[in-house]
Amino acid sequence: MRKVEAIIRPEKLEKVKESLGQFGIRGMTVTHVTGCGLQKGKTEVYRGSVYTIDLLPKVKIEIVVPEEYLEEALKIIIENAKTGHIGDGKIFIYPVEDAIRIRTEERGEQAI
Amino acid sequence: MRKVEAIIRPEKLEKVKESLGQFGIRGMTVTHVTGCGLQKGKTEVYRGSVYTIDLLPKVKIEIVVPEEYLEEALKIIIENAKTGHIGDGKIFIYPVEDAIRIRTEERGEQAI
Amino acid sequence: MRKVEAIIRPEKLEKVKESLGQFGIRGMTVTHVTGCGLQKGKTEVYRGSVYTIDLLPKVKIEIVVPEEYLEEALKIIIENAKTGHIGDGKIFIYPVEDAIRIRTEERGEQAI
Amino acid sequence: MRFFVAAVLWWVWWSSLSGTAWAAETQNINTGDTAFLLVASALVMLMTPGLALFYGGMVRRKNVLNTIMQSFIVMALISVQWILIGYSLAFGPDVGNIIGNLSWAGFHQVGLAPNPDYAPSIPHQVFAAFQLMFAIITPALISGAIAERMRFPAYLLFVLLWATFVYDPLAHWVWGVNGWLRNLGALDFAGGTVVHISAGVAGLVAALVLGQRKGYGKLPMPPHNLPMTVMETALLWFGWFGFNAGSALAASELASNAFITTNTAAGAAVLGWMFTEWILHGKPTVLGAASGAIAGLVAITPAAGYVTPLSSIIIGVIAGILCCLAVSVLKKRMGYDDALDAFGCHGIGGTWGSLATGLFASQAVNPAGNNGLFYGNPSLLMTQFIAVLAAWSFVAAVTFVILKVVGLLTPLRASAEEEEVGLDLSQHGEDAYPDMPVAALQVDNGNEGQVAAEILVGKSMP
Amino acid sequence: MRFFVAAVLWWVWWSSLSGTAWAAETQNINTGDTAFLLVASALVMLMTPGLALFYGGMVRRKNVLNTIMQSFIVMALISVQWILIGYSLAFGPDVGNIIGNLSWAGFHQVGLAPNPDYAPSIPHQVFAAFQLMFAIITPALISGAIAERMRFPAYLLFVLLWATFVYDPLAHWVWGVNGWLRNLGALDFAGGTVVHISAGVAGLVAALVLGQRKGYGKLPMPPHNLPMTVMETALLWFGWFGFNAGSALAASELASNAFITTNTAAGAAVLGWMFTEWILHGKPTVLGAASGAIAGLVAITPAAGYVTPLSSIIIGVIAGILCCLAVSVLKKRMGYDDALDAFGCHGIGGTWGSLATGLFASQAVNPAGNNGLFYGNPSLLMTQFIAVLAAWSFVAAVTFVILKVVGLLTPLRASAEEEEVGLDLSQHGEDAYPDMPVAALQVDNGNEGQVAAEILVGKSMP
Amino acid sequence: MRFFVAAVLWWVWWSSLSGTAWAAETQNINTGDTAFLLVASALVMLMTPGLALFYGGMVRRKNVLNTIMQSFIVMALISVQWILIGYSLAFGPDVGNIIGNLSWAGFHQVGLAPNPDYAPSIPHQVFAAFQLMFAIITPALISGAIAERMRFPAYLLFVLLWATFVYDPLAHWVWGVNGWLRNLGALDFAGGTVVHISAGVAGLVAALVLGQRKGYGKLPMPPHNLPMTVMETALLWFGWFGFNAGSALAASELASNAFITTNTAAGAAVLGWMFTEWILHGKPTVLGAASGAIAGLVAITPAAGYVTPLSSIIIGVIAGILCCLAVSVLKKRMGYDDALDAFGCHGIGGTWGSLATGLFASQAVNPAGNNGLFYGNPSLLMTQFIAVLAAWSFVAAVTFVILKVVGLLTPLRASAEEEEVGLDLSQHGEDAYPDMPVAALQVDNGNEGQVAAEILVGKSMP
Ligand SMILES: Nc1ncnc2c1ncn2[C@@H]1O[C@H](COP(=O)(O)OP(=O)(O)O)[C@@H](O)[C@H]1O
Ligand SMILES: Nc1ncnc2c1ncn2[C@@H]1O[C@H](COP(=O)(O)OP(=O)(O)O)[C@@H](O)[C@H]1O
Ligand SMILES: Nc1ncnc2c1ncn2[C@@H]1O[C@H](COP(=O)(O)OP(=O)(O)O)[C@@H](O)[C@H]1O
Repeated sequence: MRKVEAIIRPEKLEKVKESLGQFGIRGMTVTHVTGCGLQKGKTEVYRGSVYTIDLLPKVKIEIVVPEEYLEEALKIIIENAKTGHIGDGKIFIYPVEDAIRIRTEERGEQAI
Repeated sequence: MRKVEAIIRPEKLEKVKESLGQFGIRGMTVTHVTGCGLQKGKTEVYRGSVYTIDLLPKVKIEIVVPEEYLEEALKIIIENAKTGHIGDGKIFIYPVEDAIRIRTEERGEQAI
Repeated sequence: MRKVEAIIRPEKLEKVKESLGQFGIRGMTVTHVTGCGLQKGKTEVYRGSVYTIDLLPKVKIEIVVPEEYLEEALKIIIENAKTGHIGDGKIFIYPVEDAIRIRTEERGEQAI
Repeated sequence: MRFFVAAVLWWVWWSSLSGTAWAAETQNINTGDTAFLLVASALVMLMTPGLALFYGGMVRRKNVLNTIMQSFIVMALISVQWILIGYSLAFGPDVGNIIGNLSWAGFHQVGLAPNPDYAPSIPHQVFAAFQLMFAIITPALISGAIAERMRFPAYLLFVLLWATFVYDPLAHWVWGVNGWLRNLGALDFAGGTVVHISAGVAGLVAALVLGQRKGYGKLPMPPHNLPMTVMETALLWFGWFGFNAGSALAASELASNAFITTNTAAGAAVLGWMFTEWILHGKPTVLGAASGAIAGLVAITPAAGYVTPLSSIIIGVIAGILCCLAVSVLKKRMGYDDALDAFGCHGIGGTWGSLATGLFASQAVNPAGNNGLFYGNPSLLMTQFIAVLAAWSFVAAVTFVILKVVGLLTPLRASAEEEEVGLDLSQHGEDAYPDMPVAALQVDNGNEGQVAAEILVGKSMP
Repeated sequence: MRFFVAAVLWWVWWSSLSGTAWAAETQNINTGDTAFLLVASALVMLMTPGLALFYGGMVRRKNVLNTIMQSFIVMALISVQWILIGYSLAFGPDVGNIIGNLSWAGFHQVGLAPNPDYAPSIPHQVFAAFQLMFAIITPALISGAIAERMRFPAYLLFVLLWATFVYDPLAHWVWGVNGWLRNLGALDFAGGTVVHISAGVAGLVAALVLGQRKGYGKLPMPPHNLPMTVMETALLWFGWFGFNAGSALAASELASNAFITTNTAAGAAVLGWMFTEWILHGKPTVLGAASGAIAGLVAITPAAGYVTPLSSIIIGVIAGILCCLAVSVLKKRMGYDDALDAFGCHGIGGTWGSLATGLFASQAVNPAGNNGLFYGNPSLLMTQFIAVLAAWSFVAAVTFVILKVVGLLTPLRASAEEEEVGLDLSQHGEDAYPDMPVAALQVDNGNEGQVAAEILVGKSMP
Repeated sequence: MRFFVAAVLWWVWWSSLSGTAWAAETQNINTGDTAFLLVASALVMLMTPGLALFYGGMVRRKNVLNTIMQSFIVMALISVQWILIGYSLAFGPDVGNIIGNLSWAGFHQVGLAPNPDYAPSIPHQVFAAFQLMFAIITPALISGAIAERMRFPAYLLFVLLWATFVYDPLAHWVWGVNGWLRNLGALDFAGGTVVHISAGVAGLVAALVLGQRKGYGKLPMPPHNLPMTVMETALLWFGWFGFNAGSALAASELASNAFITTNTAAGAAVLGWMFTEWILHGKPTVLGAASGAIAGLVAITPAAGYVTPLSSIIIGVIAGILCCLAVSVLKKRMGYDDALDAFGCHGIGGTWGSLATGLFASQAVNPAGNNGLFYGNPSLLMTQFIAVLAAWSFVAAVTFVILKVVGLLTPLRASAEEEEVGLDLSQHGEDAYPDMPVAALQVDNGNEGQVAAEILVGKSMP
């Protein structure tokens, strides 16, 4: 099992989710995060004070997948999240030791 | 050390937290996330437009524990978070390389 | 590659971010989380009902770094996040298997 | 369709009866008084949505729309009920000192000429409109006691029956020509018994019948938006000028006295509540200050046109202290779940105000009133006591019966799951801030949903 | 600088012309009527910010400030335009039954003495101020149709031209001395055609010209703050008392009738919309109830001073049903993106109200009015129909031309990226709740930004 | 207890003194004027909570309740202080042209008959109530300058002393019979010096004495809820009609002039500020537009009943430009932390308005006024200048002394930790949106807390 953690543009979430769903991956956990990197911040003005916000809204998708689906899942995410402009985000892959489905107490690949 | 990541129903958080606390695990990090999986979404209506929301609110609990407490911690979480209905959530277990307590700069198991 | 996950006081975020930036680490993902541990909660009163909130606001910083920068990054975080009082938070280090930059599809250390 | 046209024509014919009546008798109104009462009516009308959000700010996020709706829908229901029968029952020609008859139903006889029995210098319809606003806010006040757990259809039915069988008769007793409490000499300037005691006591009964919210006393249930609650407190304060000063029914010296006593009592009660809480809990809370304003306004309501500004300071301070103790000590001791303190503020405050009228009333302020105990006349206090007792018993009994009847027709209480998921979603299929968790991060809100498409359940990993 | 001083002096001289005029003629106002109209003007003024937040609550978080601004800025623009030329065009001495001339520009001749043609018992300026508030809210209403996608500079220009070339002439037709629709005998008590039909139809045209929002029909676009929307509905209801009762132009019996019919129709329409939706979608929504109130208020506007309270119940219920069907069925069928239903509520509701006036008007209520179909006079319905048709055609045509002209000067529509990031940031450089995602967790809000420092781009891992 | 009863009886006896007085003299009020002033008082009252949320929207989330409370509590404090001594000090029989004596304390002599010196057609109490609302809002305005850092107990004390030793005397100078500025011929229609200059200058002094907020200039401190701020701007605008038109003290032609100039100046100033900012920063901000409205309303306040509508356009536009430059250029240069621009808007705007009165006043508008420079009379400008100077010096000096005295009794400034955690929690033990971060995700809010149970510290992993 691997955990795929994709940090993407918020506006791409729906498309990624749908495409993964069509492939058959429905289970995922989504978090709203902020991130910084190469992407330029945005500027706001309040009564003459100019602020630059450099932590930009992103969405983090976490999916635990059996190894055999990993590459396909990555491909789908990249395809649907890519715009080619700075700020598209990253995917990180982590090892997972075990998984449990709380409802049934199943363990391992059955659980995901 | 292992990281236990439990994605549970929000309304179970208090009970899980309390039971872990009684067992002696007080340290944890909690994040509000949304997730989808087998669970059915909910339907909302605004001026005749019907929306189905399929990302449902969940709570993610992250606890880093020494290996010897792992199984006990998992048991407590499962016991307290389980309702037997779809949507109870998952627990994932990850390897941890090291931990540091910022206040004291202690490292390893001392730190958690 | 390693993932550094630092859970720190919210008010320290800016300083940590700036110092990491000076060192050259600009890429990071930031999440608002709540945590409990040794730190005392806060008390609120509403029409005579006294509530104690024991999940306190924290900020989680996630940075994936090549191994050679790991120790330096840890040092910078500790230096800037430490106050010496309970509640300073923790740093956890996890193994990372791979990283992908969505924009360019680069993999591995190039991607971060 | 033919039936529909016939019904409309009958309706028009019925309404034309009154139409002709009033065109003839138009005469003699005072424009200043009419202007004042029109505006006062608008101000009192504004109090109900103010209450909606005052309450709405104090519930949890998942119940805010339902709580707001519980006040808002009363505006719709009673606006129509009042025209059809409510006004006639409350103020129409007396039947046995207990209730009005139906001869003013559909606003027959309620024309544009003044009705000298009630308000000699303004159109009768303006008086009726002003009174309508009181009939609206009273049932809405009850909703604070049963917030976060009552099913909406049951609430609709309850409100309609309560307005008809509790509010309308009680208003007749106290304000209607030949109402028995009016004949007895009980003083209620702007609704201490009719509005506040009745709503507060009904709230207490309803809270007991419905039972506590799930988790009450074990889980914290803090307000979800206090700035909203404070703002609406102020809007209530603002509207209360219409409520109390308007009850002089003219832009007169009496209105002026009611205006200043209202404001003073509110201010004094804020201080009373705030300092009591400061002593009890170590900090002066903002919600406490806001609650104090309501307590003071409630308590001065029956007294506003009978007492001096200095007396209103005492009435206010004591109201603040009493209500603070009621919600933070009494409620906890007794264990009833009066969610937003409808009883604690309106029941207790209204009772204190009605009795205080028996203490502080002075004919030097209002010759049409009476002297209270402190002005040498103990009998008024006795009369006020009887009025309070009568209101408490009548309201408690009839409210209980109505709830039981409604409960036979449809369940009163939301199921455990409905309560858990929140009444907004379960009763109305809505979310108060649907765009918030997402858009808080400027995500296009489309991302969290699909239009009109149910999720395919059961399809998992391939 | 010298030029500046000269300009100010000329301005002062110009304004002194009118100044001297009015000081002389001061006489004979009725204080009650004046008090009422001053307050009514303030109430109507309040409706525009009420609308701003009513609309603001219904858009997505990223567009709330722009939506609010679209109403708020009209208050500024038209407040000045009205003094300079607007009032003169609308109510000034007639030119060809079509428009006023400019002899009242700069409020010349618009003094403190009453103008007996319009309102004999209040200062002429009070009448002008009252009418100003109508001139403000009408263009603001249009913004609901084009929310979340119009560039702000284009909007500014559009509003200014629309007020001058659509609203001012139309007001003259219906209310101006010698306006052709007034001469024809068309009844419009408080603006069914002038305000609601004109704003609704202009909204429809603008929505068609601008096109749908990105993702419309595919992505959900739920309201971001419904409690705000409900509260402002109530504020609109409150202000509407000024709008309709104030249109009696005196604290009179007529005002009293308009007051009660306004309130009743609103209440009845809430019920109409709520039950329609309950049947259609299985749940009574809070947004539906609020929308119903608006529908009822719109529909009663032209009729308020001509119909009985009982008739207003029917007008209201039908308005609720019709507008509910318009927004949930008609809109979907036709595919136009009337984002916040400016057309669905005001266009449809206003048309129904204008025709309903032809059905239910009764001289028993208002001898200065006329009898409608149900009172035996079919000709009024015909006249109302002509007025509706004239308003629809004139507004649609001129609005279309104005939009095309503005589109030549500056792009009407925000670019795809501007729309994606939200109009708040792209048009105004602001965020409605900048402290929220952070402070929701009590972070010092400094953490997410740096003052006046752009990010160094391109510097990455060392 | 015996003491308590004795105290109440003495209180009643004291209050009955005035009671008897007024009952006798009741006579001759004008109902239209009385209706107008009662409503105007209510409108001005509403401005203070409006201000509370106007300011509340501009602070960071962690300080919103404290900021709101700083305005709200003034309503309570001064409502009582005014009855007891404030009104007598400000408007009571003159002592040395400087202050009123205490013979009207407890509202003795302040009865229901008119006081011809101040307002001959309305009950004296109505005049007193109207003035009360001005006495409430003025100290509340100051809170904008010291937001987010002052301890609540110190604030309470400060406000009470400031109202008594700054506001009451200054009001006497300008408006009291025999006040020296009034005798001098200085014009201040509705409070340019008394309200705005005094609050603005006091704010500046307080901001300097308290020092900057932690992190000021280094961390961004953006508003946490701009829609709230814009809405309350509009509520202030609405209330300002009561403030300015009400200052005519009758529903008269003068009120009508004040009404229209008020609205026009507000609109013009929105445009002035917006375009200035558009040029300076490249975008027209919504907060700028709202701020412009306040600037215009402030500037027209002293002039409203003395200038023509056309002059009010110029006054407004210049006010918008000046205040925009003050907050975005001057403040940054000087380095004081006037957190919400109490000085920038009220100090600067009020000063400009008072001087502008010396430029644009015209006896053609108000024969009881005077002509300004542009109408050929330079001396008025001189008088206005003296009044401004006197107000600035007096307010600055006494405010400074009061702050120093309060600082001796209790610390003025919140500790660094209190400021860090936010004043809501540290001063009031409350959180404005406690349910939000959780309920935003529809969690039962119980999850984040335990009722009345402190955390056991020190018990960790077993
Ligand atoms: N080293 C890193 N560790 C964790 N998250 C990162 C890292 N670098 C970038 N990110 C995340 O990826 C997002 C996009 O990165 P950015 O450098 O702006 O653009 P790109 O991915 O196109 O190079 C950031 O906002 C941040 O959330
Ligand atoms: N493969 C997965 N990777 C990450 N999170 C998952 C995965 N599958 C499920 N989840 C999380 O678990 C939650 C519950 O899963 P669901 O399939 O609805 O019910 P159950 O756990 O009872 O099978 C989801 O809302 C999601 O947050
Ligand atoms: N075992 C753990 N697993 C995950 N997070 C933890 C753990 N222990 C502590 N934390 C996080 O670290 C934060 C600070 O811990 P705390 O015990 O209060 O202080 P300190 O770090 O100074 O010992 C907590 O709020 C929580 O978010």
